[in-house]
Amino acid sequence: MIHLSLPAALAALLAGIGVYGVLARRNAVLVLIGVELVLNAANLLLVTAGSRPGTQLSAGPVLTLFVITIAAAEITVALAIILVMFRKAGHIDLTAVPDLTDDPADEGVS
Amino acid sequence: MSWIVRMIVVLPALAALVGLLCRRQRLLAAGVAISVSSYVAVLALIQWVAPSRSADIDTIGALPLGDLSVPLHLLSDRVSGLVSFVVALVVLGIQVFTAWYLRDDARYGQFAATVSLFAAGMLLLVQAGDLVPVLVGWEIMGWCSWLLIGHDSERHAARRAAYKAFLVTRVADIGMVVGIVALSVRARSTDLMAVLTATGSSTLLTVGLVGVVVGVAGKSGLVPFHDWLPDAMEGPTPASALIHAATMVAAGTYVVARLFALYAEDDAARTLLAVLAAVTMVYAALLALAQTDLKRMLAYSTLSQIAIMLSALAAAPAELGPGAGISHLLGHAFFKALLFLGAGWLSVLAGGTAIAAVRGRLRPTGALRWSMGIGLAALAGVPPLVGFFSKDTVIDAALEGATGGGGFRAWLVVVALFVTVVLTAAYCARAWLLLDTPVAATSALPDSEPALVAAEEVAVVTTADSADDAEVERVHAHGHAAITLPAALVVSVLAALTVVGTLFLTSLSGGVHVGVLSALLSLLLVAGGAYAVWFLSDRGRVDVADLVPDRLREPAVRGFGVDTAYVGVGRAVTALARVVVALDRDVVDAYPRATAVVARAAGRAGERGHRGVPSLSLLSLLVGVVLVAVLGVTAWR
Amino acid sequence: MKGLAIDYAVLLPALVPVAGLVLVLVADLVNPRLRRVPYAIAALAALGAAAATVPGLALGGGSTRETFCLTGRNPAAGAASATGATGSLPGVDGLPQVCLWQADALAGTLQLAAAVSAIVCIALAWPRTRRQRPDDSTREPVEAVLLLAALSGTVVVAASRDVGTWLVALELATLPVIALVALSGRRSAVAGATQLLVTSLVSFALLVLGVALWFAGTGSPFLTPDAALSSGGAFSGVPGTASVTVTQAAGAVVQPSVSGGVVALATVLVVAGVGFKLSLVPFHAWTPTAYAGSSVPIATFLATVSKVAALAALLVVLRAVAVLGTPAVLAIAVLAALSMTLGNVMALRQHDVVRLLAWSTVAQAGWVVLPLVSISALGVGASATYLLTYVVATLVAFAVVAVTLRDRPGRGRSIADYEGLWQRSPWRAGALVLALTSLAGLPPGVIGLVGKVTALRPVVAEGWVWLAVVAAVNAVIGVAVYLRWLRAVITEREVAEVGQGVGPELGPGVGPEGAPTQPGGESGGESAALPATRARPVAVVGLVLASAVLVVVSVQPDLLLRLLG
Amino acid sequence: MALTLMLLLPLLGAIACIAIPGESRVERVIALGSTVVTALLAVVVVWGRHEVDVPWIRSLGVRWHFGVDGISAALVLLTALLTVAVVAHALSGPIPRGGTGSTFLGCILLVETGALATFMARDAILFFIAFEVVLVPMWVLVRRFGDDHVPDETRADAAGRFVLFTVLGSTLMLVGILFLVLHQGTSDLTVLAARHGAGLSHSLQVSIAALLLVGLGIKVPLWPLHTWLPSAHTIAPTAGSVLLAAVLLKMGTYGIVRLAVATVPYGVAQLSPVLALLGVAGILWGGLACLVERDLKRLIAYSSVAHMGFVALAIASGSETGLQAALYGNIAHGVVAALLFFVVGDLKEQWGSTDLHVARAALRDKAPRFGLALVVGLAAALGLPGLVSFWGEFLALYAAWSPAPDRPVALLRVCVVLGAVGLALAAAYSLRVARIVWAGEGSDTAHGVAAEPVADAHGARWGVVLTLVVVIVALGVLPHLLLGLSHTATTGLLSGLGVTP
Repeated sequence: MIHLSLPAALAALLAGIGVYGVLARRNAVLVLIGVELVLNAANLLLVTAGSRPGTQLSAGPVLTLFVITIAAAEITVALAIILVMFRKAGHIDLTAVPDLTDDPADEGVS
Repeated sequence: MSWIVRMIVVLPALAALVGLLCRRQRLLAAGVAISVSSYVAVLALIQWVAPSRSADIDTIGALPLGDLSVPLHLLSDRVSGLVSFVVALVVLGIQVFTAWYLRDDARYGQFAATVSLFAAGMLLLVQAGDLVPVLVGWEIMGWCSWLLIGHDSERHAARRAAYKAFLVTRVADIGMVVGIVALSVRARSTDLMAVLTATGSSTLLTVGLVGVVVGVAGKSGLVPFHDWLPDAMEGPTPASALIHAATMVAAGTYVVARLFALYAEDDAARTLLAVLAAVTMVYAALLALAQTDLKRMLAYSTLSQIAIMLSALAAAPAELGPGAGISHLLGHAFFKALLFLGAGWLSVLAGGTAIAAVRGRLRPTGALRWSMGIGLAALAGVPPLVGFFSKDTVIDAALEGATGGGGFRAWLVVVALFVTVVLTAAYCARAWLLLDTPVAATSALPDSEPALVAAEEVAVVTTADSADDAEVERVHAHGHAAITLPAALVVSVLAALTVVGTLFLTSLSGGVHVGVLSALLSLLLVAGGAYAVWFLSDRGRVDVADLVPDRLREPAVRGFGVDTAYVGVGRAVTALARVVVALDRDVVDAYPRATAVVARAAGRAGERGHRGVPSLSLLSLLVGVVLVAVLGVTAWR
Repeated sequence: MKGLAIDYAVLLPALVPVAGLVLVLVADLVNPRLRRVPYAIAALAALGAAAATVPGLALGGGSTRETFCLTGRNPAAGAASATGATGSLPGVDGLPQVCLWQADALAGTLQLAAAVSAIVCIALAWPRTRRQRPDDSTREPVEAVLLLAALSGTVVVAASRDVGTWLVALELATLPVIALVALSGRRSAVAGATQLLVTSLVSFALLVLGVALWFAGTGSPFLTPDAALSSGGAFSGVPGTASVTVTQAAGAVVQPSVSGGVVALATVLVVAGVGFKLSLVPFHAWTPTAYAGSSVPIATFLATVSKVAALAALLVVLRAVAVLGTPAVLAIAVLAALSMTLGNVMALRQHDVVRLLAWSTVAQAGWVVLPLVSISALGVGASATYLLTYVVATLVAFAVVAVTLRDRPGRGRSIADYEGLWQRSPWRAGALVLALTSLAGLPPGVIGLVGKVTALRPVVAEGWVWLAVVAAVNAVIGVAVYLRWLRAVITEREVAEVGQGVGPELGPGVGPEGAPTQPGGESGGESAALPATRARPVAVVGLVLASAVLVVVSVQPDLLLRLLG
Repeated sequence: MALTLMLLLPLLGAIACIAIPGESRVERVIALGSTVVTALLAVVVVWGRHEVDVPWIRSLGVRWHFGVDGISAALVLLTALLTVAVVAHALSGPIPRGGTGSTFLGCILLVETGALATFMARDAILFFIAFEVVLVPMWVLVRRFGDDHVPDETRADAAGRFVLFTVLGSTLMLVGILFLVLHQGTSDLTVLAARHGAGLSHSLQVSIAALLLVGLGIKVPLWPLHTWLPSAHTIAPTAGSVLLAAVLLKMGTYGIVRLAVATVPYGVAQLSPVLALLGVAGILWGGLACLVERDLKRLIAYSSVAHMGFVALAIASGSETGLQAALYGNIAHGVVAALLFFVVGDLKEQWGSTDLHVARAALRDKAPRFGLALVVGLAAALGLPGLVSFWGEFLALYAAWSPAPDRPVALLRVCVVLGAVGLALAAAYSLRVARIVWAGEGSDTAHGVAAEPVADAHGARWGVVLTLVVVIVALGVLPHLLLGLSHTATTGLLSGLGVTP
């Protein structure tokens, strides 16, 4: 039986790498990957915690499934928006100062 | 009885109100002023002749205050009766005289109303059996003096003199207010009887009494507050008469006299009073000798005489009571009113009050000449005029105090009194000689008038020669109607009162109390002083003051630059005020402004930090997480 | 699952929007050209959700409507409660007795607020009849679906008591909004959406991490006080403490332990994650860009419904950990102080009213979490109260902006555009004045003042003097912010310009479907100048609805305060 | 009933006025009518000591509890009557530029509502809410109807300062109130006053008192929190200045008496040295600033700082006489400042500015009515006995000399002496103004427009001014009128018996 602290340490490592990725990368897709790493760290933690005896409702694996599903939805929306960004701006560099100008004709479209 | 006392206070106030309302109708205004004054005089006469001593005449009822009792009573006794009678009499005379004197003045109505209000203030003070009404009357007089002195407010000098008068007295009133507060705290009441009988902290008593002395020094023109009084000559002559004769400047004497029982117990306050009085009486008499303007000379003589009254209170032994001071107050009221009104009359004839203008102008006038003569003689203390008796009563009281263990304080007063007697005789003689010697007799001599100094040079009004320019203008521009019978009658009656006034004084306990030896001594001194002047002036052909070196005289005419000192104090306060304004703007207000600036700068900095770059926002997010995590975990209990 | 009782009546507030959502999809399937029908359905669904919360609220303060109860516990207030499992069964597998859906007064009120805000947003976003761009595909059904999805997420998160539902609902409330921002069509919308997206991803990661830690720390998937107290969990090796039914009062202090620290870290991560959605400093950076980028109704939605969701989520967690004493309060205090200060200071410099409102929501978020320094019923209630006052006032302010923009396209984003509003349309100006003064906490916006009082009470009760003073200073800066706008509203303009908006001849430009293109200057619904026959723009109805709520609660604040019990 | 009506009437009037579009005569009738009726109702309410007490915000424990007692009676009357004067004055001349008359009158009525509610509120939180009501309308008055000779930024600065300072103060006050209410469990001022600080630890009392004093001190304004006042006074239109000086400032001192002194006596006693020193600093600071101030309206504002310093000193004494002095001083300053601002406002309307360095024709002969009113106002400002201010100031000095037993006697006595110096300063600046404006210092050099005499007061304006003059004299001669009102109330307040209406 693996001692529970090992997965926890791995989770911490994953989360750290993910945070680094989010901070260091300019490319939107790479940032997404960083986020994914953090999410996986959390999943690992959930599974680990769920594996100990006495856990109610097999919550660990169930929650992991939840997280994976939500993450999938998130990524869908994210990719869609990154696509729009690429179309309008021609790049997916997050550090670029965005174009905030609006033509007045846009007003009141709602 | 009590309604008479109340009426004496209320009627002049009402007269002032009515007079103000009908100030446009000259006749009506004059009628109201004069008739009410005469009615009040009659009432006061009744109060004097048939006094019923009562200390609890209700006025508007006691104030409902927590721990302080303010009954606001009036107190009626023989002293208040007599003093208010004399005050009323003088006011009546002045009202009658004013009706003639200011007959061409557009503001006559206001003037008459103000005089009525002034009288109300004084009478309230006289009748007051409570410290609060004393203060009320005291300040009302101060305010009215501002209005009266500044009557000719077109002139810079008048405006300035009025400002100066009120301000100087008001500064001194700091002491008065503090003193009255201290005394009433000691007694837990402002009732005069309670204050007089209270037993309590002697420190509080000293503070209270010293405070009152300071206040009195302001209104009564003791050194160092004296300089406003000569300048106050800028007011029309009747105003000067009113202020000097029986009211404002003398009010201090009355207040101290009312509190005499307390002063008798407190040596510190009395010593202060004695020193101030002694210095003032000698100093003012000396300056009176040097003046080049009749009214200013009279003003300095007032200073000196008021100091004499106060010195009586400072030196008299406790068992003698305040009678001597009150007595001199009354005597002085008669002859000083007489002298001022006479001077006003003379100024109309001569077109000014500068010595140069009035020199020798007295000789051709009949009644005026006699009146002025009597007035000056009374001032000098020639028997049997009232001045002699009242002054010698003071001297006697002071001597008794000195011999009765009054110590330094009383001896100082005695010495000062005798010196003053000589000097007073001297300046009275000088004045008489100058006024009465025909100009022809002096024409041979070179004109030795001091050069006119431009007003702006010192920026002061002490340009003595212009004391009553308004008068000059008035006379020169329109000519002035010849004196009316009532006005002339007023002067004559005052002269008569100066002669027989002693009879009034006898009704006071300790009112006339002349020692034979001291009387003889003072007579000798008077004669000596007068003779010396007569001799030195070559029988009136020369102004003795001209014998004084110019170096000394000019500053003397100007009051030795005391005015400059006042201006200096004023400048210092103004400079302080400028500092305050600067601080207000640059320090106190800096905080709110700095807050605004900081907020705006922070906003700008924040805008730079929020360009909308996602990675930056991410960074801040992560920083925030770390911050929150550290705070959250470490602060977990 | 044995004993899982489902009471659909209790679930109605969540079911109605979902049903509406499905209906919209079906309708779109049937006729993809529909523009107003989806909106109508969405409005009805939101209305239904609002109505569905009323029975719960009508029950009054203490009672809770529960369902999804794990054991046979008798639901306290479920009218048609599950009959099958009446309280005979003890806890199964050591399961705690817990209901996964607990709609108490607080949750119900938040749901109601979300639903009402959604109605107003829908009204504001009501599609124009005349198409502005011929190539524009029909976005309306998509928007309606996304709005309803976000609303249902909000409604669910307020009542959820287990981490799974909580997480799903919270993301359901967030993700559609990102799409809505991206859809709103302005060029800067992409920038806003990108920023919103990136930060929301990271915050989601934080939340998940927090949830994982919570699970690791407590061993329980429930967000309940019992679970928090059981933080023996995996790492301390003492399982089963959860089964000890703890009914201690909130004051009970648990000795710090390793797992206690884990729970603390979990709480902190959750606070940080939710802080993003509440746009607390320093998680706020997306706010101005996203607000300014999206259209005004969507910004309104972001400022109201999303905030309700975020606070509801936060309160669920904080109420659970309340028994542990005062976890993370210092963090909350610092966040509150920072948010208020930065938000106000930045708002002070904005000229664009939407940006100003964006920064003002940052500042107001600080006020919202301010009372949470006292994690007690008092603090939680106060926080919700302040949120409600903020939501009502912000709704009105945004509605005025939206109506003004519809009124005069291109004019209404800058503060200067509001000069002379008082003369042009007094009713609208009156609503704006009331909203701004409410936000500033000055009468006549009494409700804002009451909100301030309520928010400060817990702070004072806990003795946080420095925080109270910071709040006082921020109240001042806040006033300065709103007065800038207010000044423009009451300033009078030259007569020539005034005439422009009022002219009745502008009115009759009636579109094909019979609604006026120009709502007319005198937009106030109360305005008697409009003939009754003319169809009024729905946006104005939204404004009128919001303003009416604001006026009512300003006159009698108790109506709002007592909702929370 | 009368009380509720009295509160609602100006409010409804204000709403009606504001809702009326454009210029019409109706709002004038409404404004005048509602103020007059309110004033009549105020007399009825004060006479009958009415009270109303119904629940309002149950969840906060706030009750709709208004009432009149000896402490507030005079202020209620002052507010109601003065508003009539303000409206009458406003209607008899042109509405200041900047907006419609309906807005102007509506704001005046709103200020009245707020002030009346503040003075009558018997619940601490209700007091706070009412305290805030006046802000926005007053801000509008200053911001929009302010002096149009100055640049817009100056108006913005003045109006903004007023609101921001006051909001800071009131929020701090709110924190103090909340401390008090949470620890005492009630926000009813009558109950709080009856408890008289029982159940609060000493340190808590001190901190509550500090918060309340700072918060309310901004409104008073106490030195050094006064810098909002001069600019607001200078810019505000006549109606604004009058209401600001005569009514709004009183809310601060009234609040100190009602909230701080009654409920946390120990805390106030501990802080009284600071209060006294700040009061005296204000007296001297204001007096000195007036000596060199060029703008007449600013000068009166600084003199307000000085006068309110006396009130603060009186409160610091903690004795019954002190409280009465404070309440008297409040009313006195209200009436006097109102008179001065009416006169100066009218003059400013004609002169275009109130710069004292511009040589102008003397008022004394050219406009004797203004002259009379100005001189009476200045005389009252310098504390001349026989006029209303004297009693407040004299009693303040007396009270500070013999304070309550728990106050530092020596310090307060020093303050008395300094306060008396302030009286001399008051004389100096009052006469400075009189000398320049009334007697016409420098009028010989006046030329052009400045040399032309101003039109004298007439009609309703003269009536307003004359009434104030009469009130100043009447209250100066018969102080019982006011002292009797507050006598029993102050006793109750200090002994903790509570104030029974």
